[in-house]
Amino acid sequence: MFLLSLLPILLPVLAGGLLMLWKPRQRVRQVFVMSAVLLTSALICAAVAETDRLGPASTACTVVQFGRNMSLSLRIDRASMVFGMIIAVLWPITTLYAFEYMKHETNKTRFFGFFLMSYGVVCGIAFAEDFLTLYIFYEMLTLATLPLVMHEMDQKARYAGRKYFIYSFSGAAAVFILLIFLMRYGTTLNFVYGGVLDMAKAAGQESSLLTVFLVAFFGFGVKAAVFPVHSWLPDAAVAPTPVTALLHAVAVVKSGAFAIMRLIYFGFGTDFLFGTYAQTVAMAAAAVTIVFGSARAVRAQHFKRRLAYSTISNLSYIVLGFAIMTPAGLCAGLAHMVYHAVLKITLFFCAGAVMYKTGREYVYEMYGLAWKMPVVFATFTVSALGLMGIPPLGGFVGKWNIAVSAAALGTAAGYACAAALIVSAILTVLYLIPVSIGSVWRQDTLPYDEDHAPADPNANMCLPLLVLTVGGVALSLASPWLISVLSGVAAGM
Amino acid sequence: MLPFYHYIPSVCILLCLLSAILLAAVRNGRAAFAAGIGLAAVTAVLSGVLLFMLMPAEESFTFVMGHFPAPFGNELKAGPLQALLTMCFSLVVGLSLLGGWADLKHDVQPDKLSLYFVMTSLTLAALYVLTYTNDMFTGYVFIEISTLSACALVMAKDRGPTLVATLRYLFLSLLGSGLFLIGVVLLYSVTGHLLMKQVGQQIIVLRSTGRFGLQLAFIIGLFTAGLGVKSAMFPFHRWLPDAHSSTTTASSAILSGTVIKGTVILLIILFCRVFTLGMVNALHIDDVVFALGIMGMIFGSISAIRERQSKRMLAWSSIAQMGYIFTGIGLGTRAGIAAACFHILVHATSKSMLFCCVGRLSAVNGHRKMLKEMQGTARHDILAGIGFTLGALSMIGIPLLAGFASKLYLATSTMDSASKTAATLFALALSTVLNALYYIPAIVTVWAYPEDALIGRAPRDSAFTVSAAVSIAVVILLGVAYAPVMHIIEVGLSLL
Amino acid sequence: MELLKALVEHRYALTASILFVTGLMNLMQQRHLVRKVIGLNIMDASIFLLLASQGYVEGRAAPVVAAGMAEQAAELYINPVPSGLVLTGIVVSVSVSAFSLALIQKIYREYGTTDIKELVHLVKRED
Amino acid sequence: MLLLPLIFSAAGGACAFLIPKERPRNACVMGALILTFLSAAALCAADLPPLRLLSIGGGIELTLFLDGVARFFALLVSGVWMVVGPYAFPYIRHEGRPRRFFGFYMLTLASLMGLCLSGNAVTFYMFYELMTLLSIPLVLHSGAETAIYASLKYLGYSVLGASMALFGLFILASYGGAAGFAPGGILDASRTAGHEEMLVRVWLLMSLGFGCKAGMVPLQAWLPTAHPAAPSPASAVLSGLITKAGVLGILRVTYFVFGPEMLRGTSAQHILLGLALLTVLTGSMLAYKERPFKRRLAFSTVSQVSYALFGLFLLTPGGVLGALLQVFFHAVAKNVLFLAAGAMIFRTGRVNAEDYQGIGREMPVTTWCFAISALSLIGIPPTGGYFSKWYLATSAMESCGALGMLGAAILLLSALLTAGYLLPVVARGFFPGRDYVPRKQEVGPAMCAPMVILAAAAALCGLISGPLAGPVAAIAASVF
Repeated sequence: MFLLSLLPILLPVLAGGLLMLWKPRQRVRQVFVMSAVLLTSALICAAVAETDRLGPASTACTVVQFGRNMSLSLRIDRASMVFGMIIAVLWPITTLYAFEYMKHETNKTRFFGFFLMSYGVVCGIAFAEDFLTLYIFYEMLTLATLPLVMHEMDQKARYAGRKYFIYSFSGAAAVFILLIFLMRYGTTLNFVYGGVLDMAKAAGQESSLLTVFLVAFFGFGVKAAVFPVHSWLPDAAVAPTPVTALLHAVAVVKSGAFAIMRLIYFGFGTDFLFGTYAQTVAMAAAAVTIVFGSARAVRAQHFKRRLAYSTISNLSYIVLGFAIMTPAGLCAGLAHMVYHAVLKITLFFCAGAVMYKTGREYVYEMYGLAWKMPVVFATFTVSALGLMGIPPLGGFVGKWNIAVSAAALGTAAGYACAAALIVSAILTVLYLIPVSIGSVWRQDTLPYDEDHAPADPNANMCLPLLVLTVGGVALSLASPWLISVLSGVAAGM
Repeated sequence: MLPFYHYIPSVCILLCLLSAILLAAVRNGRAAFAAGIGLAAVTAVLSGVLLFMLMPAEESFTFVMGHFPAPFGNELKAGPLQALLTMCFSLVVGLSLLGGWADLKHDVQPDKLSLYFVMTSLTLAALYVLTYTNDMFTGYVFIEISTLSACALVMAKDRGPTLVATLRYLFLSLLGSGLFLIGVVLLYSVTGHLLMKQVGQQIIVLRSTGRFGLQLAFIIGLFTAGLGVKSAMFPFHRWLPDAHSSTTTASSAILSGTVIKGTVILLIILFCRVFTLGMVNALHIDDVVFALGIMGMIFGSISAIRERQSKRMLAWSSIAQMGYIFTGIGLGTRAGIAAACFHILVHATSKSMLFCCVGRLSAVNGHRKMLKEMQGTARHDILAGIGFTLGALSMIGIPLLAGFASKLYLATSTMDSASKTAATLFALALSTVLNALYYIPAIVTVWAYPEDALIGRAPRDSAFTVSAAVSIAVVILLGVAYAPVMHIIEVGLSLL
Repeated sequence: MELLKALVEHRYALTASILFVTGLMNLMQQRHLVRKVIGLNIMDASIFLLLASQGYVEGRAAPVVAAGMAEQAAELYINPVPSGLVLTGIVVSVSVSAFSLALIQKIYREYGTTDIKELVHLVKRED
Repeated sequence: MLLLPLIFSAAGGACAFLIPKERPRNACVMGALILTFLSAAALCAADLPPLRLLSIGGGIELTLFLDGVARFFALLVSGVWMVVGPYAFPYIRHEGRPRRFFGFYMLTLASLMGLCLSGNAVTFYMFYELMTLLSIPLVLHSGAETAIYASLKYLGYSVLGASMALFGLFILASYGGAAGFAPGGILDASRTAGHEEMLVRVWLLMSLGFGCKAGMVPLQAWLPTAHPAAPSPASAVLSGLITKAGVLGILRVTYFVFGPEMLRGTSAQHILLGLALLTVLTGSMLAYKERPFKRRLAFSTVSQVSYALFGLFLLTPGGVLGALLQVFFHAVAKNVLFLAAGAMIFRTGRVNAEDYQGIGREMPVTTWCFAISALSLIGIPPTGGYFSKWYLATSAMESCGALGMLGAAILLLSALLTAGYLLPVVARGFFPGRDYVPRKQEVGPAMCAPMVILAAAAALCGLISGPLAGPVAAIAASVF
């Protein structure tokens, strides 16, 4: 059943293209998009189930064979399953939300076309079997999401888009170098848990290989918004909220983190990297990003920018988990990947709902809204508690495991990273709770006209919010199961 | 009795020259157009047949023109590489003519139209000879012929700036061919031969005696500089943007796609067949070429970023892409030269497609050239838009497109020459980003919704449609199935 | 004395190089287009001189094979190839000069000047 | 069964939120408070196995369990909470927004009960954070800018403290520190070997973190801002009980995670003792200088709670006993003080400690309660406070020499200061001077009763301290 891994990629891409050429009316478009998304999600689930039942070989698929050991090929392993399931669940919900949110926007066909396409591409990143395939989809992701970032086409959007693709292409260029070196010093380009380096060839080249690792780390780090190369993300917050929520809090950025995971555990291998200066640099970069992102979030007054900075910080939680380079770290990183996905998308949806109903974008404009938009702010507060890491909510599970496995290293770097997590946790409270407090205990003094009267949005928006919040809580309560699954992944099964 | 395919190179050349002469008599532009396309098609097919015949046995042969045997006579040498390149050239010329036909009718006076195809035939002939010839003086003669025909192609659009651009192009090319000629003469004076094979043997003898080292370095320098001028190597590139951008679409496509490549191929053949690579390395010519190539790569892109006029932007990009090719040659290894040859194919197809699509897009909006005036034009001719997008992405080096493959080979080939690895990889990375910096906004512009209604909706252009479709197919094909092509190139290089 | 002898020995090469440089300087420096063309021709001429001097050998006959002298060895004749090359080269340079002159004429009609700097200036204004 | 106190109080909170009409709401809340107290009392009788709530991944489990310390704190907290309840009804009616207040009042109680019963460090951290977040609305209640500022300051400091503790947990987790509390420490000796210094530093860090809630220097600055900002019933429980959560945290960490053997005699212990003493002294002095009445009481809390901390850091049974008693008596007394102060402000609207001439004539009951508990807080025999301070001083002197002596001296000095900042109010209250016309304006019985009860407790427990000291001593012994 190799089609099962190919179809979820092909279907949305083709559907998106068709949509843009076809330009149907509102109703038809919505039905078309929704059915396409649902079908894709169903396919992903089917593929995951099939693989789970019969093993990765059952759904592996070589699409194009370029040359010897260079191919565009797909193969679903445990890690792919995790990432695949995340997007398979979140995409339909976001689609529903987007229908409502985009109601007053222009160029909906283009938007939903690329929205569908990026679904397929992200799925491709999840299912990629080797670094070439990963690289291909990585480039395509940039291209597919660029129109979404530039959607408004005004000055700010153009600037954001320009910044976005410059950063992304620089990252891809760095990854290209990795590709060359792996072709030279690796046994294969495929993902092999434990690394593919051919030590016979690599002997004597360690230092340059470590350099290449760092180059590639920051190359992928662009999408994961690691510190020196992060600044595209806050600007990309000008995109319509569904994009910011799904792509810039989940799909795109998580692809970056996912790629870093592939790079560390399936590319160079922890045996080669563990304890080298490269690992220290990677961990340090992550730690710096964690603190920096949270600090900027505290300072940011624009609601979505604040959340974007928070995303930067939280992504580096994940990266840090991976950079610890122990199975525990990998498991922890994946766990935070799952939880942050659900929590952050909810937070963004809340911000979007406020913008959509009242057109307010700044934190100090949220005062007193909780009484007029109870659902939005209730869900916001719950998810905020989760992100802050109040046990037993999801954020704590991820943070706890990451920090414990970092501290378990017993090195100064490990303790420093744990400390960074702590500082960030404090800052997290400081940039999330005041929003809730202000929305409840302060007075809303801003004037508003009829069509911007603050009130809970209709079901199309509230439903995703509630579903996500409940799901997030449920997922937190199911954390033992999740952790056991993920530790299975981390064990390399 | 020779097998029939030994005649193919000479037949192709003669066909081109013959058709050039005959077309001069034709008055009807449309008929001439048909003839030009036909010529391109026939030569392409013939080269294809030649390739098909040579490849299985991996053979190459020399063909004696006239009845003077070596060392006096005039020879052609044909191998798989030459066959592949000539096929590509014919293809590109044909596609460019198809794609630019509408603009030709718009830019050239109807009565001069047939003469245009005389020039294309001559250009094709020159390209064939430059690829096949085994005799350096013949090479010189046809460099001059290609210069003249190319100038004529530039002049086809009869406007003042075009004329001045032509003049500058002419003078610089003549300087280049002059340098080349001196090189030939000096080489003759030290070796006493003009046929590459014999010259090569003599040079080996000379090097064994150890004499003439300085002269040889000087000679190679002359060759490199002369051919470099012709093919817009970095410091000698100033003539290209005006010449390639100010003229009509088909000319731009042909010039950027093929003409500047012919001389590069001659340079490669000289390096491999006459002066061996070992000698080039020993004299550090390759390092110079390498450095110039990298600089061209970077500066070409930077200038392109600053450029606001669509076709001139593409012209600057050509300089950058020639930088890739010279970098490949400059690596001084067979792998590097193979990568360079592959990039010749890639750039020929992609860039000609780009020029045709831009021509079409600007035609959609009343032949306006400025990028900002082309906003939204792609929505009026989807195919042109797609072609432009794919071509641009291929130039950036996005996977599944031709450009990526050559970038890949260039990068991998540097891994052998340790001293140049870091520089090349860094330059490639930087240049990728720089390319993206001007191509991506261009793509966005042509697809964006236009602010005001476009003027002069151009009528449907079936010729363009055909050429665009074929070009797209070729670009994608090169990007996906590059392995066999690369195999041909490697075999051809070994047989050069 | 030695120097003088060397000079006499390589007189052709010397002249050729002097001529070449002259032509090159003309091509580069002159602002007037026609003078550039003349410089070009001087350049070509120098090259041809060099080429011809390569082929000529003291005290040999021109390579004209008269009746009855066919079986005599090639050592009697000077090398014919350079002469052939020179002839070809002259043809080429003539045609090139013709072309460029025609072009210059056309440009003069267009702009009324043959000064390259002015032309570039004018063109810039036109774009 | 272990869950009952949480369930009752949480249910009470829900009712408070849901029921709009005042009378039934108050009835529900009062009922819930009583039930909570009764269940807590029942726990003292019962002996139950630990209860797994749920398990977070990575082998972390949220569990509740029962031991002497848990019983002691549960009973104390629920009892005082219940008594303060009736006082709050009229007071909050006057303040407004009763539903929100009582809702969070009850939820805070629930989190505190969970805190008392939590069976391992992670569970403790969870309820600790919940308590912070749920008690913030009490500080916020008035909604004034000052209140919002105060609550944010409170939030920041508490989270900082909790995070310091959490950081310690991160490190301890790899030494088995996340397992269930057990007397004498739970750290895996095989793994801790060689890392003692580092672990002791971790203990110092965690103690400072929890000390933040208990208002210990250097993280005390939030307390005088936050407590006065809240309505008086809230400041009473905040100051009397929630500060004790910090004490409980330090108790759990020191005796149930690390174990005193590991820590005794280390530099960290001396640092902490020093900090506790410093807090005791500075607290009293600042309280002495402070004029606004509730701020003065808040500073006094800073000083008094550190008595308990001092006791804990002594790492001797006597010290723990003294600490527990101090916890108990201070809780009782400080509640009375705040309630009385609240009553006075409520009636007279005067806020400064000097303005209460003749208050003793106007509000005799209130003032008498205030006086009694003030004596207890100072530690005049035979009131309860005397005993706790006595135990503290003696065990300080017999345990660790010079520092102990110094400690005893400072305790004495601070007691004098306490007298200095509390008694003048009483004195001025009863002897306003000649030209003064008293007019009776005592608060109603609902507000009087709690004060009376608590003051009585403060006094009587002192008189019959034997039966009280016995079980507490047993608990203190069970810790080692």
